[in-house]
Amino acid sequence: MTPVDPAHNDASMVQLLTPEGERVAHPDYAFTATTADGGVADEGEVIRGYYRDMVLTRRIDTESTALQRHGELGIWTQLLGQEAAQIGCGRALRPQDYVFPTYREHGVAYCRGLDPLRILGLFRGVDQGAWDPAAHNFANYTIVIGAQTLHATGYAMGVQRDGLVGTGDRDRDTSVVAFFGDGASSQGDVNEAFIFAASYNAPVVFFCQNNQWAISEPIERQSRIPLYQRARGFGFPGVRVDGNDVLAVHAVTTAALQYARDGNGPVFVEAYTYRMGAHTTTDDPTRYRMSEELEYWKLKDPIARVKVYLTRQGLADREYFEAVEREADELGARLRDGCRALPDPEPLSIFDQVYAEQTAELAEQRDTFAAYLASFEGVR
Amino acid sequence: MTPVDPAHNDASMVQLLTPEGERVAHPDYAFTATTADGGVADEGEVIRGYYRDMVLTRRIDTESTALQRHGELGIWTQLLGQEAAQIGCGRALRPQDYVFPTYREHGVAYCRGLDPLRILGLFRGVDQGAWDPAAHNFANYTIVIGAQTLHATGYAMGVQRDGLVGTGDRDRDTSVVAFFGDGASSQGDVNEAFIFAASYNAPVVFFCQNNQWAISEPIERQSRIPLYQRARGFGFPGVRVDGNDVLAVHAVTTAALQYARDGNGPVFVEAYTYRMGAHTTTDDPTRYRMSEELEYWKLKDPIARVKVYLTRQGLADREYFEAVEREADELGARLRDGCRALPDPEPLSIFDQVYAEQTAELAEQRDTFAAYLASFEGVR
Amino acid sequence: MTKMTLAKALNAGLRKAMENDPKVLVMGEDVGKLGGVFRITDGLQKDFGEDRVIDSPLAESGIVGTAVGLAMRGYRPVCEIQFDGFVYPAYDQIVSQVAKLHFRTHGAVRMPMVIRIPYGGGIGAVEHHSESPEAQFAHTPGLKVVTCSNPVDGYWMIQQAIAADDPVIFLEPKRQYHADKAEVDEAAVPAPLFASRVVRLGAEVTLIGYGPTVKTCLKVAEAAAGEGRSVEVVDLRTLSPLDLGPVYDSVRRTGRAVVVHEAHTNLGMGAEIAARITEQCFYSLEAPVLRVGGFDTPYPPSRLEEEFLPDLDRVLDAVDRSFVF
Amino acid sequence: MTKMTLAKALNAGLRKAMENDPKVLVMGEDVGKLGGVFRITDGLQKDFGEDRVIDSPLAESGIVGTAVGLAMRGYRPVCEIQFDGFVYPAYDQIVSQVAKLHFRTHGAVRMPMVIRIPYGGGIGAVEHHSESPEAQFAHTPGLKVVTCSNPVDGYWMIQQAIAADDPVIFLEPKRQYHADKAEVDEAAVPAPLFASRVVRLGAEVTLIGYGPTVKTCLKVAEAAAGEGRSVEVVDLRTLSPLDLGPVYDSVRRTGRAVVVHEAHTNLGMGAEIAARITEQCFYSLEAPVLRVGGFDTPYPPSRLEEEFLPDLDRVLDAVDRSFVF
Ligand SMILES: Cc1ncc(C[n+]2csc(CCOP(=O)(O)OP(=O)(O)O)c2C)c(N)n1
Ligand SMILES: Cc1ncc(C[n+]2csc(CCOP(=O)(O)OP(=O)(O)O)c2C)c(N)n1
Ligand SMILES: [Mg+2]
Ligand SMILES: [Mg+2]
Repeated sequence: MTPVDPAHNDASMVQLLTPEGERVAHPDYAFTATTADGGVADEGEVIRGYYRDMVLTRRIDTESTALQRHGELGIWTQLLGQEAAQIGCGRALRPQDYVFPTYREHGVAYCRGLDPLRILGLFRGVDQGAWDPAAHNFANYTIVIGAQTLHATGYAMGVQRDGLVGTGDRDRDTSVVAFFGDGASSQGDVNEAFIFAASYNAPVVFFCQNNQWAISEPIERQSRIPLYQRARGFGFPGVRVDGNDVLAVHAVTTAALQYARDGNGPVFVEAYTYRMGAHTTTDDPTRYRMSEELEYWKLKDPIARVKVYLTRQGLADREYFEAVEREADELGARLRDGCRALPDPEPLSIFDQVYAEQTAELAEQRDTFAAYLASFEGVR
Repeated sequence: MTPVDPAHNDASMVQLLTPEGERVAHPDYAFTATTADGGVADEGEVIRGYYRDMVLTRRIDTESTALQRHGELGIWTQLLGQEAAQIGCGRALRPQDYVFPTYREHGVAYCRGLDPLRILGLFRGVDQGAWDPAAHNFANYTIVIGAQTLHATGYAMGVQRDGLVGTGDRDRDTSVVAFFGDGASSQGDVNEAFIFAASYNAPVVFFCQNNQWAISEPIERQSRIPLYQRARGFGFPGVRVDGNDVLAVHAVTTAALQYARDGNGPVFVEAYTYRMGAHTTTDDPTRYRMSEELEYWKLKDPIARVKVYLTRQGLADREYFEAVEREADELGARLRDGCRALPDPEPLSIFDQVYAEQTAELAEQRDTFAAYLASFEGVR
Repeated sequence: MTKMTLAKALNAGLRKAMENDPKVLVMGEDVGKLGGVFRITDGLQKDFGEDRVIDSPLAESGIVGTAVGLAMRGYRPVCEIQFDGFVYPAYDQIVSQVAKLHFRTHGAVRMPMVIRIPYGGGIGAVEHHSESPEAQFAHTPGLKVVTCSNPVDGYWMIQQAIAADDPVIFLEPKRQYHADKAEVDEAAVPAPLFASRVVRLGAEVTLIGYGPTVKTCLKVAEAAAGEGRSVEVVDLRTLSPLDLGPVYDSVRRTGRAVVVHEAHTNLGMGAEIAARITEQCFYSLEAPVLRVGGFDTPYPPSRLEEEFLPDLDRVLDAVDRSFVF
Repeated sequence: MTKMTLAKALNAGLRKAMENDPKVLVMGEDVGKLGGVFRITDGLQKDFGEDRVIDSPLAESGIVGTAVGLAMRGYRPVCEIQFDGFVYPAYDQIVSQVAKLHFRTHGAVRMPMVIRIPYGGGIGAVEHHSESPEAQFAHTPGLKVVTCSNPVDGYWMIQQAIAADDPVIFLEPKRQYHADKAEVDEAAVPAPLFASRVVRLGAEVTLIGYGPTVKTCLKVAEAAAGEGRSVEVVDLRTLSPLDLGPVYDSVRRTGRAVVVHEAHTNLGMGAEIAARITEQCFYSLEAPVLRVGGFDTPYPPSRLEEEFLPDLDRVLDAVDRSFVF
């Protein structure tokens, strides 16, 4: 028996843009800027777009955190530090692709065109994230850790049955992305998803944002080897990418999605990143992690490196950055007002949303409660 | 993304005794005959012992199958073909080691000294396999697929807390064996067991008898790569051994158990074998598998190759083999009579076995039922 | 018109559903070549192919969890759980996802999924093969739970469950699979899925059963009739929603009721039914609603299952007791 | 004598249990450095070490499944499930292994395990964080289920549950964790674990609650007293086994009973309690036992939870209704 080396940081991580803002080459992956229809796009324009995406995403996050502090939200799941992982992946998706998020994919939701206010509704408690997933091919947030990875795999099995893998038609071949965290990798459901996806060769990309922490538990508690290597045990490829490098994440995810669309089966992508904020606004990370760690990761900020790159390359100037800031301010204002304006749900509505076909027994319970509420009319 | 080669039969399988009865060498593993206290034992005597163990185990199985056919058992889980995997592993165990079986480990039970009649009791339906696991460090049969692998891992965590790994004391250092099948490898529980065992470096050997089938489903449905490679994804060693070669199984398991006892953590052993019989006596394999396959595996019979070896080497003669047959006949007779003599349980007993501390409400239910039964005295 | 066992009727009903709607899929362990350990899916893979009759890896959470995704993609998965005791690994997916997605999404996501579970005891099996999990699912809003007691219902109810747009836990009394044959008229107009049925008229006491215990109740009624006692029998058919209208009508006439099921008595369906009958028929009751169920012990080794299960004598005893009040 | 919140009392009780018995282990997600998301295990890892206070990988089935093995090795694991809605991945291990091992082995294997679950609503949380799963566990023979409603019970009951040789599902009303403080006398002799308690004497109607609803019931009694109506209140404390002796005595005096819980009404504890009261006190009942529970819908978004949960008004309304019979 030869023990397996438990090294967690291994060399194989794909990086194309260093924290210092230098472009670097990688033997297997290169960033290519493409237009929606697959044509060649202006690289500067595309990277400026990612910068803007990440700034706006961060603003959605900081604004929502503030709203929670002001009592407008019950809780908020911060993505601070994970902007590149989510935008790099979100921008690699095609319209027909389908996403199964956790509860932290605000940046991906933004890429899919979902109004952030729909997400705020969930955390405000006016609903449970009731958006129509088919409207943006973006499933509803899933809170039970790992459950959505099986849903994604099943959805991908449906795509196979619809004959939409490996046809070569770039507008029809479809891949599915299952998001999950480092902690989630320990759930039985996630490993069963690997098994089903491998067994049926389903077109699903398992996109793991390894942000180093599962609430208070470090990644070492979940796995003694780099997470992307988990895929080796199930017979499909895994790759680790610098999750704070939007270009690398985009390049690797693009390849992974195409690999799945072409009918080659599942892929595991580990976006190596860091949860800069608390687990949620109710969490207190000072109880379990060192501020040094935070300082170390600050130097790897996903947005700063792109800004440095754009500036150095003369691809963007002060005006541009200020314009993006203004846009972010406007977005922030819209979220503040929009959140406060979210209407409270109708008490009786809960009885109407349980079944597609209402039952007599529940309708009766509804009526009884309606009469009960009515009895307070004027009284209260 | 480079696809993973889905080859199922790979070269790396450890074999020390060929189906033709030839001893062959392996770079990493060699069979060594040792006495209980670790001294050198007479190899011929030890291998004769394995032969006898396998013949008696097979007899337990064929006899029980016959008993089921005669209506004495409700069902029987046949191990035909898996004798070497179970004896090779069972004989590598030390007294302090602890075993968590599935529902098919009759050969391992035999090695642990559990009276086969206790097992027949379960399949006859007079109890549910109620033996005291501490009596032979052999846990109760577990029917829910995979559940026992977590129990084994937890037990191994207990061993760690008792300070009984890596002390160097051969009579105290303890390892735990979790048995499971190829189909079970798809259960969330089994993969969670891998995760917990790796995370805590628990002294557990995951012993998978890959008998190629999970009822009607071939191994390919569960995994597209050799099962022992599953361990790679979790960061601990895995090895495939010829499960029909008792010497190889013994050598590999001995190494695996020691690796765990020494405090190196979990190991995955895949015993590559074949389910020669039906899944259970109620199953009809002709519905889903080819007789050619059966013929192919007949040539790899675990007992025949040892007999050939012993004969060719002059290590055993006709008298010996006949003596073993007689012993098997006696065992068979004992099982037949013993099984029929197993007493039916007392109806009221079920109320007494639910809790360590009986509850008033269940005691009352018992009394009511007792009175009800009494009301029939004489009537029936 | 063909005479069928419940097993054959379910098989025929599944086949019909698959013929009628190409989106219907069957998935589970050994449902393909083997046709399931009870042969309920016999021949379906041969005729509808491996894409529609899917042998799954050995993982129940995986079966139900992937079925959720297939349903979101527009399919109508029919999952087979091999035995009642093996539904629990899928419990989380069932109660937290299958049951809640419609509610969570205000109906944007529908779960037209059927989870077939052979349930109940009496077949001499080992542990985990004779459980009655219905109460746990009926306690879970968002699920619908039905159970068939005879071949005719089996043939129609499985088709109606598959056609329903809500998730249905479909409980099949495995002991009845091959028990009796009945004429199934494929041309008939079936009774609605979520409706109970009075299967024997009577005047003095109302016996309420479902699935495997309906037969027992009818035997009891027969025996009681011999003793000159008139027993009405109701087959619930649907456990969630409950359709107790016919039960209330009956109890208002009889003044007495006994609920019979194999599940543990404590917090079994009988508890809910007794509570509701008492609320609705308080002034009609001559005696408290009595319950005859499995005992509050784990299901016993098979040699004791006849004692554990409600049988003719234990139900008759309860009927008698309901008259001493 | 020290004033403690329920959270602090549970923490103190756990500490006491770990001091008294070196075999007691605490395991779960984030129970170590963080002290659990509710801080119930605060400081325990610091004082008892990582071998006894174990942060587990993120897998509930793994937590409970490994706890089974630890129990077989002679330990007394106390598992923390982070929130009620996350116990379901462990459901199979709980109902098919933890609950059945003693029975399966005729007592050769004991399961002295405690599974702590913060449960119930009212904290403005998102989905899956406000469930009330008690009925499902109480329906499972082999498990014992208890719940504390105040700091004093919290302090003693957790120690008694850990000392018990049977598996105990220990339900903690998370809404009460920091609600009120109470004097806890570490020197007192605690009431037995499996006993209910009359917490307010009354003459006209019996209110039955447990965990989070006891406080509501007491408020109701207070309000009713204002209207000149005398209400008796019982805190069940133990849900399996049920200790209904005091309830029967009470109902025989009052003739009326109302059961209050947050769990869905259909097949909730109220159903079983109503059925048993009716059987035992048939001739004393002036009205059917009424139930006030969560509605038979999934737990709603937090903005609607006050409507969903039984509150003063809804319980008062039920009390009034019980008088119109
Ligand atoms: C089944 C289940 N158990 C526990 C929880 C509570 N919980 C919410 S998030 C979380 C940690 C998840 O960590 P990770 O998977 O790394 O994702 P991250 O939050 O870091 O993005 C836990 C334990 C849950 N939501 N679901
Ligand atoms: C959770 C669960 N699901 C389904 C079953 C029914 N079942 C019993 S054995 C078996 C196949 C197991 O195959 P494998 O793990 O390869 O072990 P083998 O029987 O081949 O030894 C199945 C599906 C079960 N016992 N438990
Ligand atoms: Mg994380
Ligand atoms: Mg097998």
